[in-house]
Amino acid sequence: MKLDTVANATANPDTPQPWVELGLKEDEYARIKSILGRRPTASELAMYSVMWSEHCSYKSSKVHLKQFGEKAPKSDALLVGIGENAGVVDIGQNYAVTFKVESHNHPSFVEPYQGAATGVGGIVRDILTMGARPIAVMDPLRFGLADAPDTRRVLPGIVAGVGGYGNCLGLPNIGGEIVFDETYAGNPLVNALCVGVMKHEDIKLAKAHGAGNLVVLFGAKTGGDGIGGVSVLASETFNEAKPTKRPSVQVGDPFAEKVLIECCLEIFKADLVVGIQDLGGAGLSCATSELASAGSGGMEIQLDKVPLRDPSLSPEEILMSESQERMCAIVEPSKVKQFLAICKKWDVTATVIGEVTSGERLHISFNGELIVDVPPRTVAHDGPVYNRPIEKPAYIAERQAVTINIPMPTSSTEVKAAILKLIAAPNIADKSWVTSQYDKYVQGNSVLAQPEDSGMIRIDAETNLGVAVSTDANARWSYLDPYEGVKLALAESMRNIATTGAKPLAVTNCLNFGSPEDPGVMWQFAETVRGLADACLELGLPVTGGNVSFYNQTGSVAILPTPVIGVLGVIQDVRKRTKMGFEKAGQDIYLIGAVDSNMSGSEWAYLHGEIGNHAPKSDLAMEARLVELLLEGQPIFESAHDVSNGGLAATLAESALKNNIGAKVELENVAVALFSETPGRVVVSINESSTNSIIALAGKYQIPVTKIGMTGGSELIINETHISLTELSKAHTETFPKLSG
Amino acid sequence: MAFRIGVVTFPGSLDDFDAARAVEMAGGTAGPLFHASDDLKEVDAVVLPGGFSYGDYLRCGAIARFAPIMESIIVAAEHGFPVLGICNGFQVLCESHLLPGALTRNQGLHFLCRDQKLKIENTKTIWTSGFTEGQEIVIPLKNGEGSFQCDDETLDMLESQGRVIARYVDFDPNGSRNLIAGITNARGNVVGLMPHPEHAIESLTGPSEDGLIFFTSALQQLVGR
Amino acid sequence: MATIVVEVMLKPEILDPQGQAVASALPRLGFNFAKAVRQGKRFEIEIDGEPTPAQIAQVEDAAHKLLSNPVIETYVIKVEK
Amino acid sequence: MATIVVEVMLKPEILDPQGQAVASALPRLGFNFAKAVRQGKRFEIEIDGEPTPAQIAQVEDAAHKLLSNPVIETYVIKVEK
Ligand SMILES: Nc1ncnc2c1ncn2[C@@H]1O[C@H](COP(=O)(O)OP(=O)(O)O)[C@@H](O)[C@H]1O
Ligand SMILES: [Mg+2]
Repeated sequence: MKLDTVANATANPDTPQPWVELGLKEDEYARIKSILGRRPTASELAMYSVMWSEHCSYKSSKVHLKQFGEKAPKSDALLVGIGENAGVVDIGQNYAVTFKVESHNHPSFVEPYQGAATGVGGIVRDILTMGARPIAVMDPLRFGLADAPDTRRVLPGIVAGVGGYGNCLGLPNIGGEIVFDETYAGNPLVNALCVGVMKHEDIKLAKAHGAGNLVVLFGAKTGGDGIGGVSVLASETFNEAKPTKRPSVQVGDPFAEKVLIECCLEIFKADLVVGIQDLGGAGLSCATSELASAGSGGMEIQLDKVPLRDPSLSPEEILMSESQERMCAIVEPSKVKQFLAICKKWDVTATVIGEVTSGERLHISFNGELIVDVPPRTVAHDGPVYNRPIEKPAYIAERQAVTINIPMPTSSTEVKAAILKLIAAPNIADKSWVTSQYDKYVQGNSVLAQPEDSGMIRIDAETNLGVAVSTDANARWSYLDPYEGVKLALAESMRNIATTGAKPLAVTNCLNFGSPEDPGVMWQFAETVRGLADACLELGLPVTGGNVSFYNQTGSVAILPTPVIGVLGVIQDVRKRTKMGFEKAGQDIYLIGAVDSNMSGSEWAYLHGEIGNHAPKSDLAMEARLVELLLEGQPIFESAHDVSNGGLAATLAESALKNNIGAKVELENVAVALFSETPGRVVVSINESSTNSIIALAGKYQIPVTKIGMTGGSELIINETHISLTELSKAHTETFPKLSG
Repeated sequence: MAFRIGVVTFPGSLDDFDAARAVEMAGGTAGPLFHASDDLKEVDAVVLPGGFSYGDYLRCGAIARFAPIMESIIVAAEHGFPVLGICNGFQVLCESHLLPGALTRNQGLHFLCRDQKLKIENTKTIWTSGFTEGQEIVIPLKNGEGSFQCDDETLDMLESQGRVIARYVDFDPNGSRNLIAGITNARGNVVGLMPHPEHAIESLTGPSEDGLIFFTSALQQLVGR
Repeated sequence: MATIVVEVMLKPEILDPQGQAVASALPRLGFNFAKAVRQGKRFEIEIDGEPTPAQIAQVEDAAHKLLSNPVIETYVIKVEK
Repeated sequence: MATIVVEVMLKPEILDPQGQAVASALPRLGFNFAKAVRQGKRFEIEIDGEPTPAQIAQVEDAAHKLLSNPVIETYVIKVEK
């Protein structure tokens, strides 16, 4: 096939081009022509189409995401904000921490193992790119109903993929989520979070500065993986009627990435790069245009120098390939020799493919012929922006008119049956069948991991400085009220951090939604972003980055709006962290926070086919006081466990089962007390001698504190209801093995 | 002067840093060794750490076994040099034929990470002398291919010579023959262990501190040499 | 009694890290014969008697549904005596 | 150009959990043809030109040293055109 050069494009302006197939809209294609003053070459068209896809350009979400900047709280901790590969926060002692969560939803539906594996691989490279050593991963997951046939296909593959990749990289998995809801059938969510650490002076940025500096591509060779994946896979609704849109699948090579990590860290240590960018979605198109766009000049790339795994790839395919485990660095000529030597030591292929120029254009040539000549900003940063129609969906009013009608147990037999049913429900049941497939010990710094409220990693073994991370979302609340739902998710995540004894510091997010072309979905999205921005401002927590995943829907049915919120916290001395399990018999159990009777969105309601009417209203001022209370009270807490999904019943069962220490609890209005999921609550256990302290804390922070019982024994006793821990444990742990069997 | 215990890094090794930390915590000096050199740098003993050397794509440990450093370790081990292979290191030792048998896919077919109870069965090796016979310990187990397999003859030989150093207790994680978690060579200087003692050296980050004894045992034995 | 063999290989365009690992290990051991290596799976299925066309069709179905992942793999069915 | 194939199977006396898993999954999908299933590996090695006896001997050596573990596995070498 003839190479479509810039000269050719100028000479043959009327050649028909497959812009529709590449997912571009008519006005977008017209805009490309007007930017270039001619039709794009095949390679330029490939670049614009992938970079202007929803996934890369954020064209539907940009106008909303702006709020994270506009409403940003003042924060001295923020070292690098939104816009770079990942945000960076200062945690003191000259350490900087970077963290981010990203989705890999559609690829994981098509090929669960590889989709999930490469999802982990991608987020880890984002973190590495900042100059950081990756130190932990987490995996918030959503599936269709637990016993649905497709869940049985998708879940084991996704879990094996997350584990297969993360374990092989030597990254402890310290937490995540597994939630089932029928709307995720056909749209499983695979979000992956990575945390990394570095010294302040080691922060790296994705910028190509300095004319004459060289562009080095290193890591795996380029193959045909995921060609078209970005524009087609990630931005179109997956629809079986269009099988041609099934993209080829990206396959991960975790060993290659592990070696790449070590190689990069050695390169960073020797201070050999000016700028660096990983190759993720949109591959080289993205890396070259973004580096050039963020830099000071232009760039020249000789595409024929790219080492290929598949020699038959055309230039546009090379530009679009999403082969994994690749990085692109800007290196001063005097340092290239040393750079290549380190790559050689780690057996990593590295090739100089171009240089930074003093011009303003991104030039890409193939065998000496110019095939791309574009202003890099127009590709990377000045893509289309849509202000999509927004309309509050009709279901909101319909829901609000509903009265909830679910059985509330009263007799002790009913209470017992209800508790056992609840803790065996797939959303509440013990997740060890999944989490035991993940290495949580590697690197030797995991202070807390699943099933604790947050994961916690020791950063410095001398000073015992550490970080805690939690991810949370409550999609049912977001469905009922997206503005409140996301605030509640943020509050929960923050509370999970404080429950372990760490101070919340920064926020990341992954916003998983249906089609932005549906005004109702767009309303959910807009409300979510507004809620998150408002909440972050009120709580003084900066959003450091995130990710948007649209088109999670089957036909006209969208997933529940699922904003996954990650909060990072700092703890000065990890030895003082608080764990979730009761520690000793004979300690007093207190409930911090008050319960109300709203059952909307609760698991108990869901188990009876109800979602309810109104989401709880968030009280962020109270949540902030609760965080303060938890941090100040931390020295007296023998255990602390957040009350969330499954209510107090789940919290008490989990705290008891953790160390096999029972409890005797007295509750008024027992069904509401056990199954309501009123936010802002934590269960702690303390020694009797600390009674005055906890009462003082309650007064100081104006949060009710109620003594509800005492630890000990081999049963969970609630009023007259006795459940042996053996029976409780059986109900809690049997569900997943059974589902998989 | 503290004894030096070398920790080998293969491409894909993961627990090398942790093994070095365990050596230091036990009172020794850790000496990093790189797979590509055959120089043992005068260390007094060697740990082959856990991980996925070369991705473990072929068979676990199969490619690492041919690294230059292994050529030196194999010769030294045959002359009584202390070697501890943990997880992937155990797999490398079997592939090198320094230890009999092989480690195969877990019976459950999943990677499994759990706090595993073990019973120490042999306290005469360099690496287990600090335990009491029959002592029960809890250390992390984490692998996908930890099922110890060998033919009947080999199994009889291992059992009759008391060369099983540790067995899984209470729970069979992978279908290993006779619940074998670790074995030694005839001389007791080479030990392979599937679970990870280096992740049980401080209760802050591991399920116990039992793992440290493997390292203190070796350091004590080195004194006597 | 016969053995039906199903050979499953990754499609040629799909990355094969396993085969690559072998390909790069071979020369380190002094073996220079390989231009490329691909690694796949082999299932040996024992059946009673000679395979009938209906059985082969079933194996075909199973190969497609269970033994291979059509998104990234291809398979071949052979009968061995 | 030819392809040399090395087929590696676990020895019959060695436990094969993967083969067992397939054997028990088949009937769940309604396939009842299999009496037993063993799972092994297949290496396709591409070489230049026709294989010489010396090359085959090298492959034999590599199969023994690297591609299989004689403690638990056996192998067969085949030449495909
Ligand atoms: N996919 C997963 N990966 C790792 N850990 C998980 C995963 N799913 C759940 N967990 C862990 O299990 C524990 C309980 O989960 P969950 O009930 O969702 O917690 P919470 O109520 O605090 O949100 C948490 O520690 C969580 O991190
Ligand atoms: Mg929690």
